[in-house]
Amino acid sequence: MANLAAVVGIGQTKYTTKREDVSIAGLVREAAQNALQDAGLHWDEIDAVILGKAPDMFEGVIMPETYLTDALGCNGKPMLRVHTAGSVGGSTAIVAASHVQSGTFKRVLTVSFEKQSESNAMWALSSPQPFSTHLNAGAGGYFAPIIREYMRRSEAPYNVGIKVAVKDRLHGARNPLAHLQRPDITMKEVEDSFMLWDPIRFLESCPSSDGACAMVIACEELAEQGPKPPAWIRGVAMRSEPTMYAGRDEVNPQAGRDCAADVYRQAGITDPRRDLDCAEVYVPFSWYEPMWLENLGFAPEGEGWKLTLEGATSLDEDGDIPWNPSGGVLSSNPIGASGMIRFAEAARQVRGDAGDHQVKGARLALGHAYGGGAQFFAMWVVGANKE
Amino acid sequence: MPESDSESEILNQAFELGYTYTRSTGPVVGRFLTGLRERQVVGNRGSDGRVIVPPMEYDPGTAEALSEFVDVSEEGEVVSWAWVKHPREAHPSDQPFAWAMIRLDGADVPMVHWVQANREADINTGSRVRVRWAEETTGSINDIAGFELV
Amino acid sequence: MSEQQEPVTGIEVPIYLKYNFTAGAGPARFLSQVKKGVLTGQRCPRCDQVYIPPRGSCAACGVATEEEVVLSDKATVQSFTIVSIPIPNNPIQPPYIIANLVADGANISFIHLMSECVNEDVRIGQRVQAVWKPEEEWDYAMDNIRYFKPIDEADVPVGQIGKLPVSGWKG
Amino acid sequence: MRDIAIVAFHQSRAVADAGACNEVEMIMPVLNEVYQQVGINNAQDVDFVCSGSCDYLQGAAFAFVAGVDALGAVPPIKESHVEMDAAWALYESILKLRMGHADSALVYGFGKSSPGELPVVLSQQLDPYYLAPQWIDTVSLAAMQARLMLDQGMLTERDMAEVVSRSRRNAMRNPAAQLAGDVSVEQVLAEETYLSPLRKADCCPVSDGAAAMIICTVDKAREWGVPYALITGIDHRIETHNLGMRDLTDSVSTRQAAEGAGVGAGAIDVAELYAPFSHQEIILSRALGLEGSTSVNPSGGVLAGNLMMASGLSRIGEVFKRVVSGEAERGVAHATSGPCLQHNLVTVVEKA
Repeated sequence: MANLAAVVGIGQTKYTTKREDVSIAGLVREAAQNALQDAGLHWDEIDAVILGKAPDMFEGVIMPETYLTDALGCNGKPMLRVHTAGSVGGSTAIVAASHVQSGTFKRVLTVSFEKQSESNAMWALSSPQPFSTHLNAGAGGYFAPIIREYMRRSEAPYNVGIKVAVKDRLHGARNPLAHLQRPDITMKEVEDSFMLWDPIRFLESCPSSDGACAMVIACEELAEQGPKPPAWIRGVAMRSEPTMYAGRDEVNPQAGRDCAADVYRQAGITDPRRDLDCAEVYVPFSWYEPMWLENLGFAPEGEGWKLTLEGATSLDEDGDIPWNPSGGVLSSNPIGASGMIRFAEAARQVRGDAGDHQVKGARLALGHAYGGGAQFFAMWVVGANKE
Repeated sequence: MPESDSESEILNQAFELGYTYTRSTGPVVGRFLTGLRERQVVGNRGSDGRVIVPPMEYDPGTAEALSEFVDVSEEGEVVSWAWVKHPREAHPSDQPFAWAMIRLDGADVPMVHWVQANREADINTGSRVRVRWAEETTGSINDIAGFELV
Repeated sequence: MSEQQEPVTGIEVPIYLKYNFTAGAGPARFLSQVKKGVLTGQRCPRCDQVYIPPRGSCAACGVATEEEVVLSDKATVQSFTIVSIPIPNNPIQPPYIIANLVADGANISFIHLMSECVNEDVRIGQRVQAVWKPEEEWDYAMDNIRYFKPIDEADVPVGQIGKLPVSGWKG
Repeated sequence: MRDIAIVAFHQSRAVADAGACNEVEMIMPVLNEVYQQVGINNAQDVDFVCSGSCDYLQGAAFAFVAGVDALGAVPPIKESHVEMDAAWALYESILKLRMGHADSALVYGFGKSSPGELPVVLSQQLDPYYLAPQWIDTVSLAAMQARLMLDQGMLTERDMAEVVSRSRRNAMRNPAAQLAGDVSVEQVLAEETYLSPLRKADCCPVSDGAAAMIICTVDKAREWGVPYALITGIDHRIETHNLGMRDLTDSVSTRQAAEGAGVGAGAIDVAELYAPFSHQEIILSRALGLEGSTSVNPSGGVLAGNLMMASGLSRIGEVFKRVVSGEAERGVAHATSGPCLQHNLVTVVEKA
């Protein structure tokens, strides 16, 4: 029943530790302007704006969509602000798509961003609350025990995470927008890097970046008139489960499995490794690649690490299912935008517009985002073909 | 220390959510704040020709980036105002004062700032006011330490 | 003012807001017991699982947890990390162990410090017990437990973690 | 496009301080109420859930995450969140229904504003370079807006007092109201000014609470066998953040949203307007083109109790209640966000 919709314009900023040359509005604007230009459109050809970012405390601006109205040419238009923690970039793209898929709008702009250098992102996540133990040592401290449990269950060799860290940075070196540019990175360098939250090393962790990502999503008729090939949205899915409940499988969350099953069903995918050509998956700590390979059904449970070690997910090793050809979250992480970057990069691949990190002949790609304690998931599948 | 009204009922504890943000301004906001540091108020021209103070980065009507800067006067007229009888701790004055929309001479769009006045009866719509500069200007909106009645 | 000064490109903006935090009715009952040195969980009336610290609901069922269950201060390591960076505003010096621990009688883990152990010997399934602060320092906080330390009991098989009765592990 | 039905609504009583309750404890009873209205168990029995909340009300990042703990989201559910009033969560949910990805949705909003100093907290919603560092509170901004109208002869203090008096009296029939009473215009006018030209009575109180709604397709409403009203139009628009560039005596974005929602297509029996200040009710009534025959804010509106992040949804719920009860055939609900009515959402609710 959903109307067809497609990504017709993509814009990003260069990702970097601190964008000292722009205001918050200037950062968001840059991505939006780039997306419009990519789509060959002008501000007055946009019907609505859908904005996403993670907690307002990163910038200390409450509900910044009100302040950003003018930067996004939204005066007199609908503006919606999504916040679903780290998955927000993906959720925002899905909410934007629903504006068109519902038949309500013909063409919308969606933007997500983080200018987390304005604060210290680690601080904002660690702000102590009364009556609780003040032991929050950042996201790494939360995810490290989960990774440890994965390593125990799967009996994966210790160097799988190191391999992912190297692979994604080599991918990132092909992407001029990536924050980390490390074409010379080695396994030894990653292995020797500081152990922050055992078993997570410094170089197995994502950086903290400023940046914004934007897309223009259009209805079927207008998508076909665009200057570049559209990326057709073939499936969208979101799932949430509570952060903590008795019996929750944090290593292989049910919400992720259900979300993947839903989006695959919509896109007609029965074997993701075979049917998809590449995937942009939210991997902020290296070990999350093998974990998500299993959670997303690319490998049987306990065997995701084998794909990683075989090079199946590597562009440089001619893998059959490249993961994060853009360099992924391990190469750039403006938190609120990171999910949308995954969705946008998946779209770039099927538009054949991904430059040096293009997966040859990519026709069908997965964009994936997760947030919170891995209890919020958003995914879409985009294709070069409508069906 | 926590306060407990009665055992296992309401447990309250005060806390402060605080951080000093480091904002980069970009060229337009930066130009305005640089002007304030030099004790000069700067606006810019919108797509419709109106002079906007403080300058906006993007025009609300056309969404175009705005760049034509215009110096305006540090004196102007109160367009609207609100009398704060009981200033809040966060407010810039601990004495009663007025928030005001002030159209500076040479500008078309009023800006929001505060006006020092002894009594509510001293201020009116149409009152003339002038910038009172902070003793030390650093490049911040608070370089304007309020306006004073002329 | 000097004409030579660089243009303004950045500003510092202090944003400090004061709040009065309320613990919540369910958490307050738990905290009142912790103040007396007792760990209490709360049982879900629908799925029977015991939560600690209780946060007001059984998150799985979406219903209030009301029945109080006194738990042991012995626990099992569900997982852990060795942290090598400091916690903001916290005096604990790295490296230290933050563990996900399940108290005997509870069905969900909480995080706490482990100490009096060789970091490299800490393992999933290990048995630990609370080391409390002196009673006069007890407050409405899990920080009344200074840390957990290993005890001489057999490891719990992974499949049993989170399923032990309050009487503990009979290994 | 599929017709959308509202089948259930409830809001907690607006109170100055929710006391011991934390967010999840505040939300659960409200959700249980709407579940009971349609005879379902929990969020598993709807296809989609969307909420609205704001981290800064309670002063902790990811406030909405606690909301999920109230849902019974095991197995996992389709769920989303807007950092906005829950009226916009309703908007997102409607899109999901229209595109056929859901036949029913639970929408809820919650706010515990009492822990902080709300008007000061909300000053940090303003331009972060020019306004937020001045800590201009929201009441002061509204007071300047009211003065513009008084100066231009667009209203009088008596007009504002009439809004207050009617709100207090209407609220006497609203069990969820925080402020209610037989208050005359003269009594309001006798009150000294608080933030001149506003009196305290011109300003909504700060309240804690939550609200929830269930919407669905008409087929689903029939399957549930419950009375329902139809959402026949919904639109929202935002306008410039620069207060000096806006005509604060009008609400242009409300006019645009009203046109988009088709408000003018028929008579309006009832209107519930999210007007946190008395003069804003007058601005909104004019922008919506309401006439004397319309009953405005029969619940007392938000002057009787303002559940931040839920009041917009509550306005829609209040209209729903009156349409379903037969008191009204066609009503308009309005929600707002941002300083001085910057962002406005208009919904038309009609008898099925």
